Amino acid sequence: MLAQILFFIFAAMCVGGAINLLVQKHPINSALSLIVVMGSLALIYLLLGAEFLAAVQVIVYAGAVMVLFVFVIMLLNAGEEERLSHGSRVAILLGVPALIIGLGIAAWFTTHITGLDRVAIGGPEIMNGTDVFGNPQAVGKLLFSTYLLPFEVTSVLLLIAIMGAVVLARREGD
Amino acid sequence: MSMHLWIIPLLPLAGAAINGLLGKRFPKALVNTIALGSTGAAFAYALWVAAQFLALPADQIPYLETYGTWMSTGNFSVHWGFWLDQLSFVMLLVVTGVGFVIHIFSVGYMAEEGGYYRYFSYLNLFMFFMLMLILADNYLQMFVGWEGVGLVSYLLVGFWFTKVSAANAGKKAFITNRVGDFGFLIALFLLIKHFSTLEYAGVFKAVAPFAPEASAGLLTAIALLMLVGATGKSAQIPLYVWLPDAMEGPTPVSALIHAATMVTAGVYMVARSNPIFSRAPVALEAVAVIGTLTAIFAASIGLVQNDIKKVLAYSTISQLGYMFMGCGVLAYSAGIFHLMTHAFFKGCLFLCSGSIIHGLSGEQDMRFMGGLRKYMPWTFWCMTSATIAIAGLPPFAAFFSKDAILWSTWSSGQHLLWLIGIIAAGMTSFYMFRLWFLTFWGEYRGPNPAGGGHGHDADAHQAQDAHATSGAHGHGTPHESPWVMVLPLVILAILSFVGGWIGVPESMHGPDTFNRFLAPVFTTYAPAGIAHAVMSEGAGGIAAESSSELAFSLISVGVAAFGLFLAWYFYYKRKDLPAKLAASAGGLYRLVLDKYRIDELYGAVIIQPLIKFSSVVLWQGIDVKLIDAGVDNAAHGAEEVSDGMRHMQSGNIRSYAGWVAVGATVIIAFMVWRGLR
Amino acid sequence: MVPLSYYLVLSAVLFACGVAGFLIKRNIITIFLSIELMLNGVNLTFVAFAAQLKSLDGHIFVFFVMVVAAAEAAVGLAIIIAVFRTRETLNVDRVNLLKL
Amino acid sequence: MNFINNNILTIVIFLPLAGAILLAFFPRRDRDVRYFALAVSLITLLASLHLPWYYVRGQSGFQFEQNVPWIPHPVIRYHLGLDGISMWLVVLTTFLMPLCVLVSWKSVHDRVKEFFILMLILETAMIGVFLALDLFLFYFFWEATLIPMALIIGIFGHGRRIYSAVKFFMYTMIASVFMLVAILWLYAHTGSFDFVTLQSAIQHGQVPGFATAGTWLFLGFFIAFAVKVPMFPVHTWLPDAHVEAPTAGSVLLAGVLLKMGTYGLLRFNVGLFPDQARQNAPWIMVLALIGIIYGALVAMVQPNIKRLVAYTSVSHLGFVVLGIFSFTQIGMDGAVYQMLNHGVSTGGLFMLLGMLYDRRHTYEITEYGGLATPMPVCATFFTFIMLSSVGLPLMNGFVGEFLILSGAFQAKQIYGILGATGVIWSACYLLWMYQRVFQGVVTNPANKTLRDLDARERVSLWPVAIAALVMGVAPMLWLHSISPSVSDALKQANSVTQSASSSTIHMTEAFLKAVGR
Amino acid sequence: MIPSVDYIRILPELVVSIFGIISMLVDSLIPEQDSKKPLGIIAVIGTLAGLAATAYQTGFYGTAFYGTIQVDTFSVFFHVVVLLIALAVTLTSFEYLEVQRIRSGEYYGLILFGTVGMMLMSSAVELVLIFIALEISSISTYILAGMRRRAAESAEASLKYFLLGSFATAFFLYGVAVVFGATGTTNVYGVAHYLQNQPSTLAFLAVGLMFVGLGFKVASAPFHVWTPDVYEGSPAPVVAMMSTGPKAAAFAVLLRVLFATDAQGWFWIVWLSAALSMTIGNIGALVQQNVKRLLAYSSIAHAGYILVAFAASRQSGISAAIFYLASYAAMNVGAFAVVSHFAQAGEKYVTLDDYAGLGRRSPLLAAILTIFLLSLIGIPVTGGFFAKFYVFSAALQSNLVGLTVIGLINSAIAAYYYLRVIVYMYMRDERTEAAVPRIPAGLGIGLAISLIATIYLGVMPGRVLEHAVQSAQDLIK
Repeated sequence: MLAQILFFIFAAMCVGGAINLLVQKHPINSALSLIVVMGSLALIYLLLGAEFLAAVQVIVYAGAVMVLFVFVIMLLNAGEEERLSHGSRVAILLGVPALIIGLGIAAWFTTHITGLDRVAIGGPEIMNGTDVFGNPQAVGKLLFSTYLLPFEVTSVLLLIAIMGAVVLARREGD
Repeated sequence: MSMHLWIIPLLPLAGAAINGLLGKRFPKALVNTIALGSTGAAFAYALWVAAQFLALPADQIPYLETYGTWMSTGNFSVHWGFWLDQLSFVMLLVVTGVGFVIHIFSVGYMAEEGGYYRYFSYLNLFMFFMLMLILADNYLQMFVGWEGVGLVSYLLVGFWFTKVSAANAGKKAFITNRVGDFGFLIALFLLIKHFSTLEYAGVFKAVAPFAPEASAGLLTAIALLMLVGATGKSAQIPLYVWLPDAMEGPTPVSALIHAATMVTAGVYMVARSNPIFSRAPVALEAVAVIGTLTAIFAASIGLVQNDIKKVLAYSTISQLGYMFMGCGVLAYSAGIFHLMTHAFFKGCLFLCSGSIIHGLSGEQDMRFMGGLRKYMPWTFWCMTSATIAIAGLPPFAAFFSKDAILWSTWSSGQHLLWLIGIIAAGMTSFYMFRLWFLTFWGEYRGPNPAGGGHGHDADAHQAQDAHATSGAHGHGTPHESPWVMVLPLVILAILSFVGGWIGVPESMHGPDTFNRFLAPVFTTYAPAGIAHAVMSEGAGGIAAESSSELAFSLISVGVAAFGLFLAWYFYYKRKDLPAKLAASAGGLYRLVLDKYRIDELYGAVIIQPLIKFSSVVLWQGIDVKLIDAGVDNAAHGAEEVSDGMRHMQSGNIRSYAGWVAVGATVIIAFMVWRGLR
Repeated sequence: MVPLSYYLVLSAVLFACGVAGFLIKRNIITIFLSIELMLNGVNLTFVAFAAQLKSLDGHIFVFFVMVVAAAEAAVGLAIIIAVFRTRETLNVDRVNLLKL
Repeated sequence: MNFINNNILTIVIFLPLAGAILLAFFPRRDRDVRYFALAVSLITLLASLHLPWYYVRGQSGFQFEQNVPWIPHPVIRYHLGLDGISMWLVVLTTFLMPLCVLVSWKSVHDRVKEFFILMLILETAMIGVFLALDLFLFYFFWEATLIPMALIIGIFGHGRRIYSAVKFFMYTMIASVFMLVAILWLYAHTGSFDFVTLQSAIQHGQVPGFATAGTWLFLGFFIAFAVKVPMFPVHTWLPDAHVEAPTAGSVLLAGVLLKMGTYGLLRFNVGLFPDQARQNAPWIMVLALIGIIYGALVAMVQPNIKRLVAYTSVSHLGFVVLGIFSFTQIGMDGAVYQMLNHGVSTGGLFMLLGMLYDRRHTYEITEYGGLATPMPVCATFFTFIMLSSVGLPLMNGFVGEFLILSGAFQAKQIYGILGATGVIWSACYLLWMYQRVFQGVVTNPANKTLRDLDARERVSLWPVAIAALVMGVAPMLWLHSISPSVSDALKQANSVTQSASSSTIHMTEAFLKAVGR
Repeated sequence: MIPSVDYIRILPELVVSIFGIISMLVDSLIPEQDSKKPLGIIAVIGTLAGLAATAYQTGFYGTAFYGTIQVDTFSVFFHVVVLLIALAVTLTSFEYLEVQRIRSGEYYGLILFGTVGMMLMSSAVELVLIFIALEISSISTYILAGMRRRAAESAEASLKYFLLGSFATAFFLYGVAVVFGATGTTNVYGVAHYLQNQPSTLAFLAVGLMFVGLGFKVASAPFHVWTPDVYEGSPAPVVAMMSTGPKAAAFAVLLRVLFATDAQGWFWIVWLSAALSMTIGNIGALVQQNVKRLLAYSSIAHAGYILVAFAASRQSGISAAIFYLASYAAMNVGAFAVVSHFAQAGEKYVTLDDYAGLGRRSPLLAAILTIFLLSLIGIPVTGGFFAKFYVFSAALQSNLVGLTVIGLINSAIAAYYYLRVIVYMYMRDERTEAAVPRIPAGLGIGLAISLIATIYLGVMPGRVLEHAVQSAQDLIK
């Protein structure tokens, strides 16, 4: 019961944040809304027993990554978004309806067809109970055994990201 | 023993090839030597062959020579081969003989012309093809000659190619002939389809078991199709139109090709195919009717023509009609007989006209002639002989031959045809004597050219041919032709006189040699009931009495004499009358003068619509507007679509995301649906 | 206890909001934020399934997604800066030199 | 000797290509390039004469066969072979090639090297088409002819050359796609591209699904070939291509490339699908007849000489198709023979037109007139070759047309009759054209001083003229080897049981099935 | 403890990564003003070493690192293709970078790292690794696309590619999440194993979502929209790379995802996508004036042809697709190499009008480009011909007559716009007088590699096809 209440609260915050992101005109507001979403999600992760992820979500995602965003927004001094008459008709007239239909289908599918609605998960019990499996220790073990190679490969990814940031953001002509 | 018949056609061919390829560099004398030599040799050889042939026992006739396969596929094959029987024997001698004579004439006539070597090369080539035609032992080889002479006719009619009318006439001759050949070809296809052979021997044997067809059947079809071919080549209704125009060619050509030999090929073909025609009464009827109609139709046009060669041309058509008439009533040998005599007298007439034209420096209009008797006596006398001959007055050649045809027509029961024929005979007499009077009698009406051009037939070509200018050879007044031209006239004139004597019928107590000689050709494969009729000149021959035959001869002579009288009256005695008559006849006269405007009719009904149709409907319509434009439109359509599709590529990232979202939704929807299935 | 499907629908909604953001927002940075929102939605799916399956593989995946997202953010923001330098705008509708 | 006999086909095919490659490394001295190209084409001609020389007449099946694996999977073999039909087409190709080099001697003066390289590559591809017995190999060569020809038209042509080149390319390309589908289908269901194997497999009913797909396969091949022939109504690329192509291009286009279509019809449509060919013969013959008459009538009213001659090709090739689908020995023999004839006579005509073009740079008939006066030799050659085209007896055209028409007549009388009208039409359009170009008085001052044919031009025309005559007088030299091969094909066609059903419903069903996987 | 053979199984990736790092280090050692050619040479050596390592791998087939990676004929084949692409592109870039004044320091590094990503994509059998590898290759191409820093188009291309790429990746990721949910594993063979025992309805949805993401990467309709813009704006050698390398790698992933996992239900999606891609790509290209853009549309169409092979029966279809990728890589890299050389400073000459008369100005270059274009059309004696041939014969073996006909008609239409380029080069008179610079050595070798590959595949496709067939067997065993 408590789990459900918590879920709905955080879910409402998530959706609210997401919608706010859409509604806000100034990018900085949108970014802050996204942080709300992320925070709420971190709590839902906790509900689902993902301790480690919840922490990472807050520290890395909502913390570091979003700060970067905010920083760039400030750097570029982006103002409120302007609506141009020659904007995209396709996106509004085709994309959005398609999106709504797609979402409807997906929601209907997951709630009515797959049987997943009969599986109940999460809640504070998970955190108190015996099988808290998403702790850093377990994740770390897995990360350095089965997922060793992907983990190592991410180094290449990060290297590229650094190089890319350097290359692209550097002023030309020096 | 082999007679090596191949030598006969090959001699002129060799002459043609040598003159054609190298003649340009030869002096005229050498060209003459080659051309005349080859033709003369062919004639001489033909005479030798003739002697050999007459010595052959009857069972070795037809005499055959084959030389190898021409084409062979499946069960059909045709070889090169020659066939000599009495019919081709007659033709052989006529063609080589008359041909040689006209070659001689040409030496004089063409002496001043450019393209001398070309002319003789063509002429020799003509001899080759004509000999192929008459000596062939199968229909396909005959077709070779058949088309070949058409070709040479095209080349020679268009000899003065710079003259538009000459070029047109050549083209017209060829195409009209092709229309006829089309029928001939179909006939050949029928033969192949049903008898798998085109050899005379094979075909005749194959048709032998057939009885005469009561109504139209296979043989009738074949015969009628052959008749189409024959009408083309022999200038019969409805394909006669090319022959008058063909007079654009040099006059010796008109004499050789368009009077004596080539145009008779149709008659020869009908006679040659007698086993088929005899079994197809419907076709025979058609032959007779067409022949008769052509005879009177052409004669009527001939009555009013002013161009001397045109008169002769229509006369030729008319005479060919007689030959067809004869064949159509089963009197094949009479037809061939007339063919032979016609070769003599019409050849003579044309050569005489050539001589006149030569003497008058190219004048062809009889209204500007007259009184030439004094200037060119040789020509006059020769012309007189031939004119009497064609008019059918005894004892000249055509009297016997034409009479044989008319008598056969009557005796076969075709009284109406006979009547028309006899009227046409009267017309013939009239227009020939009209020509005779206009040309030789009275006063010379032509201008007195002082240093004017000397050349013939053509006016336009004078401008082109530097040699043909008068300066070298100018005559002020009409003059007699040189001996090389006169000699042939004389030979042919004599033949016009005596040529008929080998066919004096029994009714006149003659030996009927010609008829008897040819009889085997027409009886060997004749159907049972007809064999005897053919033998005695026409279906009704046996029944008729010789006295009535004589009586009918007298009618003919009477009619001819009447024609002579009228001509004398109108064109000698009362020269003002024709103009008055013409004025009073008005429209009719004009119509006849314009040759019934048949050419215009063909032009308006067939040629112009065809060109319009091809150009407007087929080419501009279907090809350009429908197919091409369709294809181009499809291509443009693709480009339009492409251009439209570019707008999917608006450059806006959000639109792109929109497309992705749409695609994703479709895929999600589909996969969900698939998952549920 | 909450039915799994609730989590999934929530994640789908978040994802859809992200897509919607991409479609309707004009500011490039906001669009980028929307992508992050989509990734968050996906992450929730992973975590939810992981909880259901009691499998840590899902968590690992989310971890890697975060790493990738961070890398993408670095590169992406650099690209945005580069675009801003040449075009002096962040309006995505104005970034359409290349088209048709 | 044995070595040569075993490899002669490869030698003949690749000699020109080898020449082309050598030529690519030649210095850009136009004179040397021309002589070299001439030498290569002559050597190829000599090599190809080996074929008729050592060909064993009357022996059925293919000779000089060469059959080695090329690609293991899918099983593609380098399988060459020739019979009486293909042999003469090869010789025709090699015969025309030196003449083409000669006529291009001066008319091509820009990018000479490229031109001759393309010509030689084209020769290789054309010969390959006639000799390939592996369907794949055949398609390979078939497509390979496309590029050089399109380039020759596009680069060395005149006027709307680009439009024409593209049109030519696209027409053929789109059409041959259908053939490719058919070839692929056959492979997918038999595992073989080999002509002989496929033929016997089809004959013995060992191809699964053939009963329903047969007609579609037949049509697939047919479309490709029909466009190439070209048959009405897909002929419109031809006049355009001809008008703009350089002379040598036109000669090869008319002389050889079109024959590839008719050859394909005979070899593959009739050879592989005799049943279907018979079933579809009526409408194909009707199309051929329309082509004959339509082509002739449209030719008659063309104001452009080259366009006119191009339309005559439509008409003449209509005869060939008519002969092929008459399914009579005589008609098919004639068809094969007519292919050769058309190559010689129309090739010759195009050469002559090219010579006129070299002098006056126009093909408009109104620009000419009275040419026989300044150019008697040209006029004579023109007359001669024109007569061959008209189908005058003793000339080659007659033999072919006669055999075809009597074959068609045997098949169905009305076909023969309608086809025979072509005899009249051909006289109409050619003679009229001749009159307008050569006869009459020279009116255009530009024509007054035209020089007559020079030695080189005469040398290039003589072989054509001689061939036209010899082929008319002694066709047995050719028919001897053509006839047995045709008879083989015909036997093949006759022995197959007439079982395949052709109801429309059936076909529609098959189609729906095929489309829906 | 990790067995040492495992390191051999990632040897090419290791080697190439090391050379990437070396090039970065050397970059800092070379003064700004000096030529950066040594970096390129390092990159060339790196790819060659990678090739050698790949060759060495052939004796060590098997999985490594806890089943996250698998070395088999399939992976080796793609390694070779990707490395050869990288080699050719690197060689092509030597001159290009100097002409365009692009900083080459990071350039070669990015190419090498990107190559590592692509290689990993082909050998990874764990979706986590696939995802990361995909991101490596994608991010490096995003950056490379923006390397022409002076040009606004380049930045825009980079942005479009980046935003839309991330957008699509999210879909792919969602798909992976659903797969995980449906099967409880992210290992390809694990998924296959699970699905064989108990089919899952969720798996259909997952496949659909993953197809969206991968379809985007391979530029198949309707996820192709980014292609023309990005190709037009990016530096030409980079386009050569991204139109072949990541595409091939993405197709490799798609092959793994669709075939190795035994996924179901995607047939009609692939069918439709193939038909749409071919049609949209070809028709869209008809009116293009910019050669790069034209080739971009053609690239969409080619993705369609490859998808036709997907729709065909497994074994022959897969091998046909693999062969197609190889030959497409050969000809497209070659074509873009020519385009990049001819574009000259600032990519000035990229429209068809600029190509007019190229056959006269630079006969060799024009002839080479012609061969590549002919190969793209699918004319015999070129790899493109056999590629199409195999694809469509595979399709017909599966009785896909409809798709085959659509495809072949499309390839006939396609001939038109390729031919248009040839027409401009040879048949139009030039308007620009720009002299074409001599072909530098690097480009020459790069072109030679593509040319030889194209012709080799067109004349002797047997060997390569055998490998393709073997790869297919390895993939679906």
